[in-house]
Amino acid sequence: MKISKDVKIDLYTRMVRQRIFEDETTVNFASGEMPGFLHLSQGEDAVPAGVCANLSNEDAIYTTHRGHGCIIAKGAEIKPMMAELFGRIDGCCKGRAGSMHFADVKTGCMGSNGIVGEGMRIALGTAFAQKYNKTNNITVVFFGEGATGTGAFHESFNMAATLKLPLVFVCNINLYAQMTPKSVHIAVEDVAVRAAGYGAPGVTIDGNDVEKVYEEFAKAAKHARAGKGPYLLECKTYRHHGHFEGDPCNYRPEGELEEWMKKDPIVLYEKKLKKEAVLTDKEMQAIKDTARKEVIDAVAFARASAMPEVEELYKDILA
Amino acid sequence: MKISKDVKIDLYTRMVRQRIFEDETTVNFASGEMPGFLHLSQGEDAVPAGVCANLSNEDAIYTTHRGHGCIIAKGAEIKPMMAELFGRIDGCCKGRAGSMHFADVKTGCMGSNGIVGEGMRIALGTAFAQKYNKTNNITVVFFGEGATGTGAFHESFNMAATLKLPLVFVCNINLYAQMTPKSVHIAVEDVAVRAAGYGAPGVTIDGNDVEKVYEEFAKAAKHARAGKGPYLLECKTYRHHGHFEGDPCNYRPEGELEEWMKKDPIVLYEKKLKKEAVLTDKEMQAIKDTARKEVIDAVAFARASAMPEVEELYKDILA
Amino acid sequence: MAEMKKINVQWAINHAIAEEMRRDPSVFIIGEDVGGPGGPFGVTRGIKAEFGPERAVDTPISEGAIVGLCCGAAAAGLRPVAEIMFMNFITLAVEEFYNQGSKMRWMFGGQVKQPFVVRAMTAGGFGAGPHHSSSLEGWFASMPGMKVVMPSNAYTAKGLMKSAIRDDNPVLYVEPLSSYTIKQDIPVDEYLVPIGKAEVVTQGSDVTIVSVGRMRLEAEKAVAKLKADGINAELLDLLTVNPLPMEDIYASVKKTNRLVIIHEAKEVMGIGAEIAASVQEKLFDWLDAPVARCAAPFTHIAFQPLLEKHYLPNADKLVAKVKGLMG
Amino acid sequence: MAEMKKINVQWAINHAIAEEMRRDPSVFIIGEDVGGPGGPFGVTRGIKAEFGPERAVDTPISEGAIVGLCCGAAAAGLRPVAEIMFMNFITLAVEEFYNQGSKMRWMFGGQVKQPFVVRAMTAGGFGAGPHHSSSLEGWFASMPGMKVVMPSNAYTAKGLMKSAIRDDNPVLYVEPLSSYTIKQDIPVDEYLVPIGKAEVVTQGSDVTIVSVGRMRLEAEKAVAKLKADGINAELLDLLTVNPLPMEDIYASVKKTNRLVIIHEAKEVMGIGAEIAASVQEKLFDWLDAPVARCAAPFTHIAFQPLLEKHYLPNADKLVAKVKGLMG
Ligand SMILES: Cc1ncc(C[n+]2csc(CCOP(=O)(O)OP(=O)(O)O)c2C)c(N)n1
Ligand SMILES: Cc1ncc(C[n+]2csc(CCOP(=O)(O)OP(=O)(O)O)c2C)c(N)n1
Ligand SMILES: [Mg+2]
Ligand SMILES: [Mg+2]
Repeated sequence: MKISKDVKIDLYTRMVRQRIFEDETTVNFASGEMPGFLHLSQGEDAVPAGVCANLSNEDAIYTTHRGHGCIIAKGAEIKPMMAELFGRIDGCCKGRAGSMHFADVKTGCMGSNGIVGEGMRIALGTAFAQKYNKTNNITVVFFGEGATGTGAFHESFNMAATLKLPLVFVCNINLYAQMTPKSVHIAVEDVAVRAAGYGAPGVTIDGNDVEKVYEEFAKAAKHARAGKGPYLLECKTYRHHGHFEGDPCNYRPEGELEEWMKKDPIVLYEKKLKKEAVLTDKEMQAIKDTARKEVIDAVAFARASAMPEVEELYKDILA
Repeated sequence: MKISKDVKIDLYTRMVRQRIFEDETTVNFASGEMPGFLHLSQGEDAVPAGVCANLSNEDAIYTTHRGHGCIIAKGAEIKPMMAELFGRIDGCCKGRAGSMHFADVKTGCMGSNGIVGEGMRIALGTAFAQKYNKTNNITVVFFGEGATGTGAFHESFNMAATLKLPLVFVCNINLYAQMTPKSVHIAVEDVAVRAAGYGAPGVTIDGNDVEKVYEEFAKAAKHARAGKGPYLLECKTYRHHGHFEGDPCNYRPEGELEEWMKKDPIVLYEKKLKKEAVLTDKEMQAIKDTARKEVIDAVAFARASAMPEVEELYKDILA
Repeated sequence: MAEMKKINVQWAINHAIAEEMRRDPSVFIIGEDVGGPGGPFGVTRGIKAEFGPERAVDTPISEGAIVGLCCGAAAAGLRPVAEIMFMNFITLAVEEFYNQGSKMRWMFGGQVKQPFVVRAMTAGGFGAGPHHSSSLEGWFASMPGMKVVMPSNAYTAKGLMKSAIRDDNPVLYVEPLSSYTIKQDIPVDEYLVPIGKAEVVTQGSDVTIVSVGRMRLEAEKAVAKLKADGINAELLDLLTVNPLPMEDIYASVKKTNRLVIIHEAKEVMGIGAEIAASVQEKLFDWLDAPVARCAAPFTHIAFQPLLEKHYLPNADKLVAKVKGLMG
Repeated sequence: MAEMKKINVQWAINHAIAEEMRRDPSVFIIGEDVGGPGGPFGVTRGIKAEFGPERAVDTPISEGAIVGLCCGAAAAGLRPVAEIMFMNFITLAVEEFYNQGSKMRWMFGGQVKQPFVVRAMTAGGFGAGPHHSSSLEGWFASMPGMKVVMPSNAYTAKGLMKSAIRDDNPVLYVEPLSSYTIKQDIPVDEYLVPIGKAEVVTQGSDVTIVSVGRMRLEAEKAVAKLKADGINAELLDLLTVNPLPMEDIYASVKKTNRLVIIHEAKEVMGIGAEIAASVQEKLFDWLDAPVARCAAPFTHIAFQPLLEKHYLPNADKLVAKVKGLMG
């Protein structure tokens, strides 16, 4: 598969926008201005970028408590996201629910989730509707390796297989679930082997290689769009920050983070793009500057947005 | 593996005792004397027999809504079982809970279950205790192919694998879950392939061949006793009766039952035992007569037992 | 006069679903055995034959995934009608009701609707034992963002099902298994029974009886017995337990000054607790006697017939409760 | 006088577990992250180091299997102490509490005991949003065959944990996350706080306040404010919500003739509903005012700080409720 220059730039841009958003969030949370509970995904940026570059607004995604990156990569507007994190009325969810409960339906972001694994069960329904309505669209559910221990993982994969739903399961292996290493959750090396138990393909890839993610996910999407049922794509990656902001990370072995910083997907891709003469340093910087400006504007937008009135608590409960 | 004559007779006797108990139950339920809801397992008799012949009272079993056979094969006394089915105070559970909630702790029968799949989650605990206490004992959980769709199946297998618990999963494929065929529940031919997803062995066998069950389960038990973790044994069999007593079975294709009646595990084994000169017709009849007498006595015992007083409703709620 | 037809509860539910499926192509049924055999008791029989397997979907045994699928499909604009079978199995889908379906609209700032129905049977009186006979509506009455309806006969079963399917929120529809075969004359023409309103079954001035689900049958018997003893009871069939039709109850209690609630669920933490607590708070000076509850004791339901009978509330127990208030 | 030591709620729980593990080799801890880091907030830190990995067991993310394992291990004679983390996740283990652990002993005719403890945090006030801040004890208060305790400070946290571990029934132990770091002087020597008894925190004659869990803190503030206004409130910290210590409440209400219940859970179908229903039934003629409830409204809890604050009950709201009754 030959990846075009446009796609390469697109992949890079998607990663950069995620990263800059998350880095800015880190700052605003640390300063105390942003309330709540935050789980960030710097370092895992290649997976949402590679996946979402294959999707349109009519395709749906579900993500996790660590979902900012996915939603940005999918194309949601950044201002309402930032306002949501600040708990403001112009947030994408009117400032009520925050980081773990993002949704932006018009771009197919059908929900983050605070309950590990549950996105998978709900994703069944979107995939079901896509098939029921005889569309060519697909649903993607992102989850971590910790989530593979849940009953939700199995029930969803099994049901997607028996009903032949256009649902792609994207598992981010970032080595930890909270503070606990992968071996506590999974007794095999690669979780992708489980797909065979449902008669579905399962593939394990380097989740820090954005082009690899792009190419491999394209195969998964093709499979799902062709009506062949679910597909499991396992992406090996790493989160640079703690489980949540404020996590001292003292469960990490010495040097582990440093090793992975060398494999930072953005750094790796910058080298490649330069080597391939797709982008110059300057051009890359321009992309970053644009993204940074967008994020800074979003923060300004969020700060300018009003706090919700207490009546908001009682709206939208029943339709 | 050479199976001794004693074991052969034992396997035969275990099957016969189950069958005669179930057949008698059919009659008493049809007459209206026995209350409640009944799920019988005639035709599946080889699986409990082959499995339980490898177990002692210190090994534990969990079974399902269709669990009489397992409990008899494990060695529980028949009188209190029959009294339980009649809802009498001398029932193994004091006549409160009936067929779907049998337990006989002294023989290691840790519970039937009315909730499909839940026996698996609870079985983890017994297996955990066996390991915690550094015993050499194991736990076996029986379930149907319908139960493989539950989150319980996956959570339990995964946890048994990560904690390396001495737990053997015995799946009875009887082609239906209630009225729905296997293909609705499982998208692959053999569920045993799922074991690989947990790094465990999975084996599919003819569940109507009692010696095969005996031999294959012996391997599973050895694996579990050796501290190697869970094992999945899939046994292909068939239930002669409906899902519950009273089920008209109109979901069965023409001729299916007849085909399987020819493969009745008891009939098959009788032929084999005769051919091998292990037992004569007369000796087999004597075993049946003994079993029948035992069951008839159990019915008399049940009938003679008192109904529980209403105070029973309020006993044993808290310890 | 409207044309009437005798029909039992099961068929009333069946017809309601089929009518709505004819009306609206976004309605489909899903669950264990709902397609082929039409569920273990045949409630959805014929649906697959008429509407095809795409709209009558058999699933693996995965209650959580069934309700999860409903949430996602509803957010995408479909109108699933799922079956969970015996209500005890809903323990496995509490998550999808509580954290997901009932919260989704609010959490997402109103971006989605959640129009789905989940059917579940209560089975007290059926001898099915502790894993198949529970009445768990109380948990779901504690959840804002969803509705819970409990039909009591063929008329309400049909009308509430049609309303539930047209509702844009998650609706738990609680079916009384032990009443499935009870027949009643109901209109042939289309009608709806509104969600959120109690039905005044009989007018009375001495005491208000609020019945929940199939306990209406017992309450009707009790009303007749009380009448014979000169006590005029007003009977309200609650029909909806979330949101609770408190205004209807208040209006009646203001008339009668006495209230007894009867339900098959346990007394402790049952719907009756919430009603009693609200009524005594709102109408303290109107009450001539404490609000009483006629409900199951704080223990488990047995398969054993005598124990099960003792466990369940009935007309006689209700009569005794009412008489206790008349003092 | 007994020797005292200042300790916070987290460490009180930690010490209680460690003491019981030293006392009884059948006690072990199990759950997500409980071993290595001692849980996400470090409540069980040090346990693995002292007792080894066999007795401090990290599991996959499988709440149902964790509680299921507890049922089986308890039936086999062990005494598991499991952690479910945020109470919202207990939706995934309702089955194991409701159909299994709480029924097993009764269903099996008394053949087994179910001595296990499950810890879960309520997190109102922590800004964690709708998937992490729920108070769901009401569901578990509806289940015979188990117990539910809700400590309110370091003293009760330690004493109730020790009692819970020694109890032969399933005990749901509800921890107040927002109070984890609040310190208190507690005895150095071993003590137990009994399950099933409310604590009389302050004596009073004008009104009884029953507080649940961490709302004791708000109630204590309210009592002080009321005192300043000449109202003598008697404060009962409920401590156990299943079985409800109703006798303790009745005794107090007979003295004060007025009752307000404060809890973090929603008012609708909360513990307060059951208490109010029972008290008005039992003590109808003793009450000078309706039983009032100070609890959360019928909506979802927000992560947004202003909305969350508005949602949660507090001392001021409680004072207003009490004054409403004094009329
Ligand atoms: C059902 C449930 N159990 C536990 C938690 C607490 N929890 C939040 S994130 C997390 C770990 C998830 O690990 P993983 O799936 O690998 O995702 P990651 O955080 O690594 O992105 C846990 C246990 C939860 N939110 N939901
Ligand atoms: C959680 C749950 N869902 C549904 C049911 C209803 N039910 C009882 S038995 C059964 C089918 C079980 O099929 P299988 O596991 O193959 O066992 P079999 O009956 O064939 O022995 C179902 C769906 C139940 N008891 N529990
Ligand atoms: Mg992870
Ligand atoms: Mg089967």
